[in-house]
Amino acid sequence: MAETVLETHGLTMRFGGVTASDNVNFSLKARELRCLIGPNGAGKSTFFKCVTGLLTPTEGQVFMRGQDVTGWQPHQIASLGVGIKTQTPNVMDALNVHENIWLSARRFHDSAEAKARTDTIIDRLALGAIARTELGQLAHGERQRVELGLVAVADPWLVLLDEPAAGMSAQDVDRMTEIIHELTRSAAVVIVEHDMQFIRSIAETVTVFHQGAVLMEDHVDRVMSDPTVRAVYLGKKA
Amino acid sequence: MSLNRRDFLGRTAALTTTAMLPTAVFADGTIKLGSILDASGPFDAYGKPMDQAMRMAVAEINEAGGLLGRQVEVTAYDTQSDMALYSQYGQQLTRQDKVDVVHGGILSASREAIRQTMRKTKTLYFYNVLYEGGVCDRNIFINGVTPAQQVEALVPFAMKNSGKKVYILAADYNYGQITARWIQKFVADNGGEVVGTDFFPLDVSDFGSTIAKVQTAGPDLVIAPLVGGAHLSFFRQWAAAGMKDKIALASTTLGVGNEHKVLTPEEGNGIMCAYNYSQELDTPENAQFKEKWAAMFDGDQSMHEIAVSHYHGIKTWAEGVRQAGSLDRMAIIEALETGISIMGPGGKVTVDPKTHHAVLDVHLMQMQDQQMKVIETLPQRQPVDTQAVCDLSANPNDNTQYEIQI
Amino acid sequence: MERSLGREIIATLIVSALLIWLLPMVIATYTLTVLVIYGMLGLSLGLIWGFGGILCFGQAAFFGLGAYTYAIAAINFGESTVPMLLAVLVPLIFAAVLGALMFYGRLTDVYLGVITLVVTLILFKFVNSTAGPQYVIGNARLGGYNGIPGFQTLNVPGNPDAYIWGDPYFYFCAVALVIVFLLVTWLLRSSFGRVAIGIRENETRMALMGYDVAARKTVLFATGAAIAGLAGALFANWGEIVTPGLFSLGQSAEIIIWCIVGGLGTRLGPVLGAAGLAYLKFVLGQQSLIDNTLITGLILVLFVLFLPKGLVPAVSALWKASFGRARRRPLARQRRKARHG
Amino acid sequence: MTTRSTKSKSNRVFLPGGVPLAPRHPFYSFKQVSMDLSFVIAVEVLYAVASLVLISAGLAVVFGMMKVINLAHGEFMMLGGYTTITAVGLGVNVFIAMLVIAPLVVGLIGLIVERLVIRHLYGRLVDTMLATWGLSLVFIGLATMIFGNTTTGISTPIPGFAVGDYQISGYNFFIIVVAAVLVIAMLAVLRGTRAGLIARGTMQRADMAAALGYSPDRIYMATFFCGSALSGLAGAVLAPLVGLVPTSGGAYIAKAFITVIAGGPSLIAGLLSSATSFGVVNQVFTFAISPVIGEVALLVAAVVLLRLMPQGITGRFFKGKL
Repeated sequence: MAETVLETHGLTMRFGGVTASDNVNFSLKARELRCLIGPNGAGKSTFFKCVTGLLTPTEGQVFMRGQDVTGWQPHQIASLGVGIKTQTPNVMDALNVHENIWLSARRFHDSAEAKARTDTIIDRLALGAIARTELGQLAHGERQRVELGLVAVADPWLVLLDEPAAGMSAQDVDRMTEIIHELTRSAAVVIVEHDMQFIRSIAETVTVFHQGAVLMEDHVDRVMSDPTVRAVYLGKKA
Repeated sequence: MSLNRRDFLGRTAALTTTAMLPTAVFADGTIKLGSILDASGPFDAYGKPMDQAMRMAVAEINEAGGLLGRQVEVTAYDTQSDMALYSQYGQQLTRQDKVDVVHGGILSASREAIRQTMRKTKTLYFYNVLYEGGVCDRNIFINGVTPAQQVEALVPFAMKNSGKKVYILAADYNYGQITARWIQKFVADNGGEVVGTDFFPLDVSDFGSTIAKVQTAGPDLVIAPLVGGAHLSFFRQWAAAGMKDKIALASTTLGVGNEHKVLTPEEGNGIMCAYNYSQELDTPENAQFKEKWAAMFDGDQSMHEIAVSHYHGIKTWAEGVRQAGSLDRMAIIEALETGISIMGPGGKVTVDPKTHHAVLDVHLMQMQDQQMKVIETLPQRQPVDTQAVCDLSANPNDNTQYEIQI
Repeated sequence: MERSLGREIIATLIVSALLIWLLPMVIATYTLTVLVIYGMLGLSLGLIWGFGGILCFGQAAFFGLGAYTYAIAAINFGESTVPMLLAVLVPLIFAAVLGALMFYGRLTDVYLGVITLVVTLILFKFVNSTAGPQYVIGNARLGGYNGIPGFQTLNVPGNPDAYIWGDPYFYFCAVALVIVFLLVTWLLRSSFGRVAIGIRENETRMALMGYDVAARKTVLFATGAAIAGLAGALFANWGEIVTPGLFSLGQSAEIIIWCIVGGLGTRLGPVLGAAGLAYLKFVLGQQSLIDNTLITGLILVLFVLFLPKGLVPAVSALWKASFGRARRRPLARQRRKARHG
Repeated sequence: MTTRSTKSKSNRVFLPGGVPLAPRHPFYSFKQVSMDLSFVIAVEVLYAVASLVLISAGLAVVFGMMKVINLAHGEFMMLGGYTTITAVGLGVNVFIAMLVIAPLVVGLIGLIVERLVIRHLYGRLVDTMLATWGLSLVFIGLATMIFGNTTTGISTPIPGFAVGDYQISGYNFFIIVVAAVLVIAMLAVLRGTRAGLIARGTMQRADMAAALGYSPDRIYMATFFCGSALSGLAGAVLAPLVGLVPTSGGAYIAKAFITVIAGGPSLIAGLLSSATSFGVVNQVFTFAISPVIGEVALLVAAVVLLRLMPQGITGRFFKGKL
């Protein structure tokens, strides 16, 4: 019933002789939450970068709400209403929390409206106490939270998150989970993640990557108990 | 660390105040001579000896009792080979220091940067450097050699010693371009043929391909109005390629900044040139001049063509003041326009009333063991190039640098 | 950000009016004029480097382009109004094209430096080799190394015989600097300026938020070039001659040094750095004790090592530390800093 | 291509109406001209490439290893030149002065600079550029105060010789040989020695060398010494060809900078590939049109190249080579 917001057809990315992403067919419905997992080098990040425009795929296509966005620049994709968070915290360190979020809001709204939305988000994320603090002085978890705020304030219909829980305390992860759930009320969310506990707590459907290709795609519980997945991924970890 | 910084800032502040002093303190009753020269930076090889020549000329004037019974006081600015500073110091000399005369400027660009300021503020201006000719302005007096004076003498001399096919390698700016055209004219006038002309910006220092190209044309003589340190490498590379004994070489600029003392005898020997001055000129005036110079500057031997020109210029101005009997600018100009002559180390220098250029002796020379041996002296050459376009007695309000059509 | 734009404009106007009134009593106006012009040139790089993170090794190229455009146009038109406009437009367009070439090619830091440096060199070498009679634009000979003298200088619009020079010219330049300064202030407070600062801080993030980083950098770069072009035209009027030296790397180097010494990320720093160092150079030219280049170099090294943020931020920090206790905000900020340790 | 365009040019300009070239060579045939000329041009092109390699080597080593752009590189070369001239003036053999004394002296100066300035700025690319720029001005000032601003120089120690009807500079061959030896030596050190191994490791990952127990501080010191010594060597070897003034370094730095950046991440492959491209472009245009156009062509080539390959030549080709 729900519309397909993200789709890839035969997405392939090669670096020299290495195929980092191999003929990936992927599709995501509106307001769906999906986790991408896989061992290091499985091609999750390459896939993520191809979808967000940070890389241009060698072959295949990317569609967003039916629009072919293959080869688009990141800013063009973001302009469609796609919120993106990269692996390492990617924020404006010399600016304060309010300024950071305002800049994101300003992209789609005029100055006054952007300010109002920024204030709302700051309240929602409980960032009020540090609203005037420069990002460079914040702790890792706070920075991650601000970056989610940047994404949320733009009212995206598709959110792509690369390892949002990396390096966070348990308390921070809980808060993060809450925010993500809130996002799914209006947006489809794709999460690339390592932290299995986090995935269990948040995900329903999981896509497993292995050697650049999709190994399987199923409910998180079935994926966790799948022997092949255990062999390639969990087995390695243990 | 903060202490060091404060210390440093304090020192620069102290420097600032001391440097400000000499421009503000002036004794009354002195005649103020403004000097504006590149005493540092890439052109200081020209500017430093000019500064020395200026100080020596002023010292001589003052020793002889000054002018009109007053001492001459020097206000000197170092333009650091920066054309922007010419405009700035030119303004300073005329508006703040209110000097009676300005001597200086080396490159044509620097002269043009201040010439209009001098004219607007009615400050008498002397430009004492060999240049491309054509400036026609009643407020300026110029006593360097112009291409016609120099090239007209040099070309037949050099062609006689080599052959009729000439290749020109010139610096790519005003002076080089115009001089090259004069060379072309005089080569043709003397029955020769120019087989090639190449221009080089002042920063080119690699002449390998050029030397090959010259050989393709096979000339008998290369005339090289090349300018500055980078171009000096041409003479090195020419010798290094073993060309010295194959094709004769002449220049309208080499030696002006004492380059012949930098080149080894093997590199320099035999190069022909023509100037108003050589240290090897065997005249009593020159002997005396060199002696005084050495005495005044601890045995220094850096006097060269344009330093001597500068010296001539100041002496000419002094003579003009004496004859005018006044410091009034127009009176001095009119006195100079009577065709005043002085005897200097380079020979007799006479003001040409029509052009405000100089009638002077041109000496044909050949380099020999880092000296410029004088072969022949051509007395009292007229600046015919500028005379062809400029007549200040007919058009006293002219204010142009003509490009002489050849 | 705390103070309102209106208050800042009034403060700027009062301070600059005082300076324009007082400074001519200390320093001669023709020297002040060039300090003002260099201040504007410093501001042009301070804008794109300090607020846009674009380190341009060739700001002198736009300065020179403005000066040459003015000189050539002034010879051809015989008056100064259109040439002044052209002197702003030509560098603006040139920089827009060059900027688009670089920023859409996603060139950053070192590579940006190389390209801007190389373009400056090309311009310098080209202009330097135009001594021949074949290089003419309209009635204007390009003149090669010797440059172009003798063009029409600034006149009252519509009246080519009413020259603006001497003291009036100083007031003209000073007012022009104040206007440019206020425009830059306004620009930086606008959304465009705040986005530019965001881009300086984190280009990728801004792109991921949907901003067209390349387009915005191009616009900022061109704005800086337009200011540099205006400074160039004013300089041409002041010196009454333009020479290829305006395009030289040495000139570019000086602009960078002004910004470093004055303080990046401030509007005032580059202006003061430019005027201060240019005055120092001017004063040092009157002595021959120490080599001028040596001092410039030493200043640059010492600043990079010990005061990399420049004078203005350092002084304002000192000011806040010693007099700012009564104020609420800095104190609050300090407390927070302590908390975050 | 080179020969043809030059030939037609020389034909057009110098031989109106096909007049025999020089009266001294009555049997001068056109064929001979082009053969000798093409050899001369080949030598000039090789020489242009070799001098670019020499000019850039020091900068490339420092940039490749330390990601530091040393803008005082040109002044290090200038100091190498002055060292040579001073040493020769003191009676030292010119080859010893050029090949031993100059690199050592400039290397030591580099070491002092590294200890006093550069080491405080590691990891701050732009700051090191600015500080070294300041240093370059300091060196120009110092050299002006010590040596004066007059052009000095020494003459080339190797005589020219004839190729057919052409005289060419023997010194050009010396430069080519020095550049070739230098490249081979760099390869040998990087490939064959322990120090080279550490250096390669550092180039790949600076933190790795530290993890393996090598003090990065000492590696950087050694690298900067080597880089400076190479700059000194280049300045010394080129000194006999140019008139030396304290500001001579400026002529080199831009070219070196462009060559190194356009070369990209691989030290030797990058150096060779970009020096070759630029050297050939420069000489072809120099012969065909004029030295100025040659220089401009080099610069335009650099812009085009960086626009097409923003990571330099070896960022795209020869990946992973040294």
